[in-house]
Amino acid sequence: MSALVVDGLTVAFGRFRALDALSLAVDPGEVRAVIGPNGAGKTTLLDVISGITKPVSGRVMLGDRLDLTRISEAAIARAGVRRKFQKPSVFPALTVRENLAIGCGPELAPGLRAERIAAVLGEVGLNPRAAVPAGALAHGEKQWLEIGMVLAAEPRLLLLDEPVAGLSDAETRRTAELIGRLRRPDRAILVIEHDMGFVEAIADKVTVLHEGRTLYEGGMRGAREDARVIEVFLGR
Amino acid sequence: MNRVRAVLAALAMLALPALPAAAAPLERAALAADLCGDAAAQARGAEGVVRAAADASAEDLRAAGHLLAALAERRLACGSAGALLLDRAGAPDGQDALTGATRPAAEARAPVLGLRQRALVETARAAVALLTAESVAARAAGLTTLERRAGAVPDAVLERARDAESDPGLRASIAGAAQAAALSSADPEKRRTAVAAVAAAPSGASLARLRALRGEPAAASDPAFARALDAGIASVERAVRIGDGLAILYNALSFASILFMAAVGLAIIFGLMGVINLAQGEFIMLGAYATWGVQEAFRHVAPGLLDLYLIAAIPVAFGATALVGIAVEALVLRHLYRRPLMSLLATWAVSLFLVNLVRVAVGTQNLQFAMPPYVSGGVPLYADFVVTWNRLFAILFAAATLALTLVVLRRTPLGLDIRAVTQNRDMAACLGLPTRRIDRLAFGLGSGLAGLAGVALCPIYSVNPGMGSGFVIDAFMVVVLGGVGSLAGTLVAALGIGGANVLIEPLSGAVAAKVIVLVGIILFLQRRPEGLFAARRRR
Amino acid sequence: MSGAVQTGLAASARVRRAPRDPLIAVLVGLCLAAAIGLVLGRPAPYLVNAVGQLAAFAILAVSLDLIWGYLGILSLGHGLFFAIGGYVCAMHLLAHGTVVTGTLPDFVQFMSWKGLPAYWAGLEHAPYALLLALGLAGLVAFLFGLVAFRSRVNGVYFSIISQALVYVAMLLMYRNDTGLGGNNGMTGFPLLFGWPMGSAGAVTGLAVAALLALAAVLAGTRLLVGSALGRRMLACRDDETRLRTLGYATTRLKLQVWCLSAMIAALAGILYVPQVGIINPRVLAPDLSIEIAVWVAIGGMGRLGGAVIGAVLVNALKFWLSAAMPEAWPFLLSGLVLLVVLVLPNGLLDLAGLRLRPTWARGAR
Amino acid sequence: MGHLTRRGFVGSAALLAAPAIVRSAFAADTVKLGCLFSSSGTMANIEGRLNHVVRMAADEINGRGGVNGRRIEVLTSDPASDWPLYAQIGRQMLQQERVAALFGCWTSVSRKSVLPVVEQNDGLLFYPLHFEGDENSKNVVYVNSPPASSVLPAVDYLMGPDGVGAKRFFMIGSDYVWPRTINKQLKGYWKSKGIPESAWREEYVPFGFSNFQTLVNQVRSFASQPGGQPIVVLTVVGSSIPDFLREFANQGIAATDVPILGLDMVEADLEGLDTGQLVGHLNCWAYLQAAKGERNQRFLADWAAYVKAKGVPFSADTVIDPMVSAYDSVHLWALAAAKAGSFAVPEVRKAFAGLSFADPSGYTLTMTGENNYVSRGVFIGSVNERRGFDVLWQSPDAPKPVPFSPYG
Repeated sequence: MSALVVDGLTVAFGRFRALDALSLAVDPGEVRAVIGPNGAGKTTLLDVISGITKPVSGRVMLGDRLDLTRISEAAIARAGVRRKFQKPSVFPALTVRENLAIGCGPELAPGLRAERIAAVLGEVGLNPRAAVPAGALAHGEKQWLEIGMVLAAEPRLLLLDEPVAGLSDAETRRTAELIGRLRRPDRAILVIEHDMGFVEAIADKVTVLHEGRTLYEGGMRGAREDARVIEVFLGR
Repeated sequence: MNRVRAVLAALAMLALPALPAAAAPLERAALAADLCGDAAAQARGAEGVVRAAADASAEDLRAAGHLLAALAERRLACGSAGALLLDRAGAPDGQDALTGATRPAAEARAPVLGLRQRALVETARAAVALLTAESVAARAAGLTTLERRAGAVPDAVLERARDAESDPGLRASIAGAAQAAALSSADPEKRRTAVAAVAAAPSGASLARLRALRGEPAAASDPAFARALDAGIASVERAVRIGDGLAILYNALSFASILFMAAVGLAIIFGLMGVINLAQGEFIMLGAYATWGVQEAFRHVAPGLLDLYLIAAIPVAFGATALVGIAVEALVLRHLYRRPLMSLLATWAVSLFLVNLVRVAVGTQNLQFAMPPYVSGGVPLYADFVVTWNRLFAILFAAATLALTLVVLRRTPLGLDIRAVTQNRDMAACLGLPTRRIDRLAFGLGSGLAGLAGVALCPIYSVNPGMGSGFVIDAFMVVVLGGVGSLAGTLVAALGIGGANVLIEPLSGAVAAKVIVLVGIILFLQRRPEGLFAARRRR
Repeated sequence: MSGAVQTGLAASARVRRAPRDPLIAVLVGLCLAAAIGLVLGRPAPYLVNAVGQLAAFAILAVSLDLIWGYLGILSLGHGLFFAIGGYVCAMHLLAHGTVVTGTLPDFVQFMSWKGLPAYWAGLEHAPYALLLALGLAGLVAFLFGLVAFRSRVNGVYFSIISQALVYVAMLLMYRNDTGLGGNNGMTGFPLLFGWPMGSAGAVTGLAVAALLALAAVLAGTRLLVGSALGRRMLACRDDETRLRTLGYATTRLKLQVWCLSAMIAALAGILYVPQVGIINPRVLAPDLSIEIAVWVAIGGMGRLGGAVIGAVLVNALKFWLSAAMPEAWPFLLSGLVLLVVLVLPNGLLDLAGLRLRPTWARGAR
Repeated sequence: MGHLTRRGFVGSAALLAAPAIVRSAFAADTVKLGCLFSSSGTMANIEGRLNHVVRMAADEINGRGGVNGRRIEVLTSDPASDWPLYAQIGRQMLQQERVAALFGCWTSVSRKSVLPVVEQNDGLLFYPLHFEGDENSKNVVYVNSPPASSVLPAVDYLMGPDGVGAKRFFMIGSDYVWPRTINKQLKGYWKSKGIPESAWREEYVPFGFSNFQTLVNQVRSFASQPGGQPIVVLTVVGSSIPDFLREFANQGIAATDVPILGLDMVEADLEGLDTGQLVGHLNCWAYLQAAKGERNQRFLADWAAYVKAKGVPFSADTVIDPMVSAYDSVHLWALAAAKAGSFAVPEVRKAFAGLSFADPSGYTLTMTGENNYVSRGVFIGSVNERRGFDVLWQSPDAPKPVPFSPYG
C-alpha cells in the first residue's frame, strides 16, 4: 500500500488549469521530490493535499483509506499530514517554544508536550533561542523553526515547499542532513524544490511537473537525461 | 363698497333669468368685486367666468384671466378704490383692474384663496387658457386641467374651444374631452361614445368614473350601454394594471441607478486596493455642494444660462471630488495600504471631518436649487404611470456614468493599469507598473464618480451636510454582493437590490423591505463570500 | 493575504508578556480605588454618574479589543450586543416598574395595546433578565459567527457585513411594531431594586457596580489572553491558515472568543442603560459601532488596558466638549483618529512610551 | 498605589468638572440658562437655529437690565442628535452649571430622554415644539400646542365647507411616537364623527426616508377611489418632508386635487424646493412667518439683524414657529422669575399662574395654574410660490390647551 495516492487531480483558477488530471503515488518511507518550472502546479499540488485548495475533480488518498479532498485542513493535519510553507510561516507574536507547543497539535497530552518540544528543539538546533519571539529570528532560523513545528506532531506525511529557498550553501547542507534524519519507514516526505543538487541529495524519486501534468517520473539521473525535461528546463 | 358691488352683480345675474346660464355676461367690475369678496363671492366669480366662457368675447376672457391669475398668485390687491393688479406679490403699486391706471397698493389687502376656491379659479383659468391662450401648449395645459375637473365645465365651452381650435391634434383631444363629458347625458348614443372616449384615456380616476356608472339605472335599463360600459371598464382596468407595472419598473430602475452611482466608485477603489472608503457618502455630498457652487456662479455670472448649470456642474463636481479624493489618498491612505482596517477607521474620520467642515462653512440647512424644466415635473405616459424628469435624469446619468467608467477602464492606459493591479498587484509591480501612482489616480477616479452621483442626486434629494451618511452601507452591500472589482457585478447587484426594495415595499412597508433585502444579502454572502461576479483567485 | 496584513496588526510579542507589565494591575487598582472613592468621597452625582458611564464604555471597548486586538476580527457591529444588553435591562426595569407602580410604559399606550407583549413575561425578575441578556447576545453572536466564520468571511468583509447587521437591527428597532418602543425606545424607569432612579444611592450603586464589573472583566480577559487559548488566538490572528494546517479548528476558536466578547458587550449595555435612563435604536447606529473601534484604536489595540484608556479618554472628552466647545468636538475626534492611525500605530500608549512593537515587527506595518 | 489611584481619580474628576470651574469665575452677577439643541446630526438643519434665538432673546432681556438684577448667560451645547447625550448634557447643565432653566429638544424622543433628568433634579425644561400631548410633567413647560388644540382645528377646517369637505384621509408619518399618537387621536376623532374605517389609510416610513415614489403612487390610486375628497395628513419629519413634497409635485398631483396637511411642515422645509407646484398645500402651527401685526414685523427685523450681526449660519429671512416658541420661552421664564423675585424652580413654577406675554404671532400667550401648558393661537398656512406660507385661517383667540386628548 502507498502512503499517498493522488488520482486524476484537476484544479482550475478561472479558465487556467493549475493541475490537469494529475496522478502520482508515494510509498511509505519514501522521499519524493517534485520539480518543475514556475507555474507547473507544484505549490497547488501541496495546497490540495493540505486542504487549502479544493480540486474541481480527483481524489487524494492518504493510506488508501482517507480522501483528503473531502475534509478540512484541520482534519487533514490531525490525520498526520504536516506542511512546511515556502515562505517561512511561523507565529511572530509567540516565542520559539510556544510555536513548537502549538506545532504539537491539539491532541497531544500536555504531559508529553514538554519532552517533545525539548526533543524538537534539539533536532532543529534552536535550544539557545527557545525564549525568543519567532518574529525576531533570522530567515534560516525561521525555516528550521517551521520544520520543527511540523515535526513536533510526528507526521506520517511531510510536505516541504522549497525548504532551502534563499538559504546559504551551509544552511542548505544542514537542511539536507536534517531531512535525511527525518526519514522513517512509516513516514513519507514530499519535497518541492528548484535546487537540483539538493534534490539529488535527498530524493529517492523525482516527479517532474509541467503545466499541471506529469512530464517524467523516476530517478534523478533519468530526469537529467530525459529529452522533454531538458527542453522544459533549458529549452526555448 | 365691495359688498355693494357684489350684491349688485348678484342681482344683475338674478334679474336675467330668461338667458340660459351659459349666456351670462362677463362684467369685469362685478368679477373684480367678487374676486375681492369673501369665499362665496370668489367662488361665484370663478364659476361665473366658466359659465360665461362659452360665448364671452375673447378680450373679456383675457381680462378675466388676468384677474384670476392675479388672485391665484396673490397679486390681486383689494382696496376701497377697487381691485389692483400688482406685477409681483407685495409690490407697492399696481394697475387698476378696470382703468389700468397705476395706483399705490398701500392699504389694500391681498386675499388668500381657500383650497375650494383655488380649485374653481384653476378651472376658470384653464377654460380661459383653452379659449384664448396664444401657444398650443398653454391651451393643451388648459384642457388637461379641465379634463381633471370632469363635469365642472359646460359642454358649450368645450364645443366652442373645439370649433375655434386651429391645431388638429389638440382639436381631436378637445373633441374627445367633449364626448367624455357627456358621460351622464340623456342621449344613450352620446353616453356610449362618452364611455368609449373615457376608456380611450385610461387612469385610476376614469376607472372610478366608469365604475360609478354601473350602479345607475341607465346601466340596468340599457343593455347596450351596460355592455359598452363593461367593455370600457375592462379595457381601463387592463391599462391601469399595465401602467402600475410600468411605474414599478420605473421606480426600481431609478432607485437602482442611484445605488449604482453611489457604489461604482467604491467598487473600483475597493477592488483595487481593498480599502473600504467610509467617506464615499461624503464625496457624494461634496459633489452636490460643488453643483450648488456652479449654480451660484451661474446666478452671478450668466443668469441667462442658469438652466444649464446642472450640465456645467458635471465636470466641476467630478474634478473637485477627484482632487479631494487624491488629497485624501496622498495624505492618509497611502500610509495604510497594508492595514485595511486602519484605513477604514481613517476614512471614517475623514467623513466626520468633511461633514463638519461643510456644516461650519456652509451651514446645515438644505441648499436651494433652481430646478431647470428638464428635471422638474413629469409627463403622464400611460394610465397612471408618470415619468418624472428628475428620476429620468438620474437614470440617464447613471447610464452615462456606466459608459464613462467602461471607457476609462477598457480604453485608456490608466484603465488597463487599474485592471492589471486589481487582478494581481504583485505581478503588476514586477512588470514595473507604478502601482502607487495607479492607486492614487484610481482613488481619484472613484471619488470623482461619487461626485457625479452628487450631481445626479441634487434634483432628487435634499442637499445638506448629512446627506451622504445614508448611502455608504447600501453602496457597500451593492459592491460586496456584486463581487469585488467587477463592474458588471456592481451593475447587476444595484439592479437586484433596487428592484427587490421597490417590489417588497408595497407589500411590507419601507423598513421591512430594507431589512429583508439586507438580511438576504448577508445570507447570500455566506454562500458566496466572493460575491456574484468575482473570478476565483488563488489564495 | 496573511492574517497579519489583514488585521493591520503585525504581532506584538509584548502581548503575552503582559502579566509582567503593570498597566492592567494599575487599571484594576484604579477601578477599585475609584469605587471606594465614590462611596466615601460622595462627589457630585453628575460626576459619579459620568464615571459610571465611562466604566461601562470601557467594558464595551475591552470586549471589542478582545476580538480585534487578539483575534484580528474587527467587528463594526458590536453596538448590537451592547444594545441587546441595554434593551433587556430596560425591559426588566420597565417590567419591574409596571409590577410595582401598576402603570404601563407609554409606548404600550400610544400603540394602544392592552398590556406588555407576551415575550416580556418574567422579565421583572432580575436574574432571569440577566440570563436572557447574556444568553441572547451569545446566541445572536453564535449564529452570526457560525455562518460568517464557516464561510471564511474575514478582514474588511467581516467588518462591513457586521456593520450591515447592526444597521438592519437599527431599522428593525425603529419600527414601533417591534414592541420595544420604536424610535423613542424605553425611558422613564421608575425604580432600581426598590431605589428610586436617580437617587444618590442608585447613582452611586450603579457607578460602583460598573467599576467593579470593569475590574473583573479586565482581570478575566487578562487571564484569558495569558493562557494557552490566548496564544492560539494570537496565532490565529497572525496566520489562520498556518494554524489550521497544524490541526487546529480555528472556526471553533474564533466562535468561542466572539461569543464571549459579545456577552461582555452585553454586560456593558446592562450597566449603561440604567445610568443614562434611556435606550433607543440610536445605540444601533453604525456610527456608534465604529466609534467603539475608534476608542480602541486611540487607546492602543491589542492591549486590553489601551482599550480602557481610549474609551475613558474619548468619552470624557465628548461629555466635556459637547457642552464646553460644541463646535470643536467632531474636528478634535477626527483629528485624534487620524493622528493615531498615521503617527501612533499603537495608540496613545506609544506616547506613554510603552512600546508594544519591537523594531522587527514594524516593517510589517 | 493608594495615593497614585487617588490622584488619578481626582485628575479625572478635574477633567470632567473643568467647564464648571472655567465659567463660575464670573457667575456671581449672572444667571445661567442652558440650551439643548443639536447643531450637528440629523436634526441640525432645523434644530440648530434655536440656539441662536435663545441667545437673541437673552440679549434682548439683558439689554433691559436682565432679570432680578442679574445678566442672563446662555450656555449652548451640541447633543449631536444623539438622544442619550441630551440627557447627559442636561444632567451636566443642571448639576454642574446650575442653570436656572433648560430650553431644548425638538423630537419627542429627546424630550423623553431629558424628562427623567429634569424630574430627578427638579429642573425646568422649556419645550418649544408642538407635540403628541398626553404628558404633563411639573418640570416641563410645554410652550407649543398639543394636538387637541392645534391639529384638530386644522383637520376640522379641511373637512368643513370652507376647506375642501375632506372625506378620506391618507396618513403618512415617520415611524415614531408623535405621528403615531397624532394619527391615533385623529382616528378616534373621525370615529366620533361616524366616519368609517375604510375612509382612511395609515403608512409609516423610517427616519430620513427619501424614496417616496411608491408611496406617492399609492396616494394617487387612493385618491382615484370613489368616496369623496381625499387629503394627505403628513407627519413625516426632517428631510423626509421636502423629499416627499418634491416627489408629490413631480408626479403632477396638485393641492387642488389632493391637498397635503403637513403637520410638521415649516418655512424651512421649503427652503430647497420650487414651490410653484406646491401652492395650496397646508400646514398648521401656533405661528407663521406671514402672521400680521407689527410685533411680528419687529421680530423678523430683529432676527435678520441678529443673523447679520452675529454671522449666524442660518437664513436671515426664514423664521419658523419653534424659533418664536423658543423666543417666547425665554421671555416667559424671565417674566416668571421677575414675578417670583427668585430663580428657584419652585418659586418660578408658582409664578406661571396668570402669566401672559404678547408674542410675535399676534396672540397673547397665557398660562394658568392647572398645568404647564401655554395657550397659543392657531394658524393654518397655505404654501405660496415664494417658499412661504400665506395665512389661510387663524383662530379668533388663543384656545385653552388640552394636554390629554379626549380621542383614542
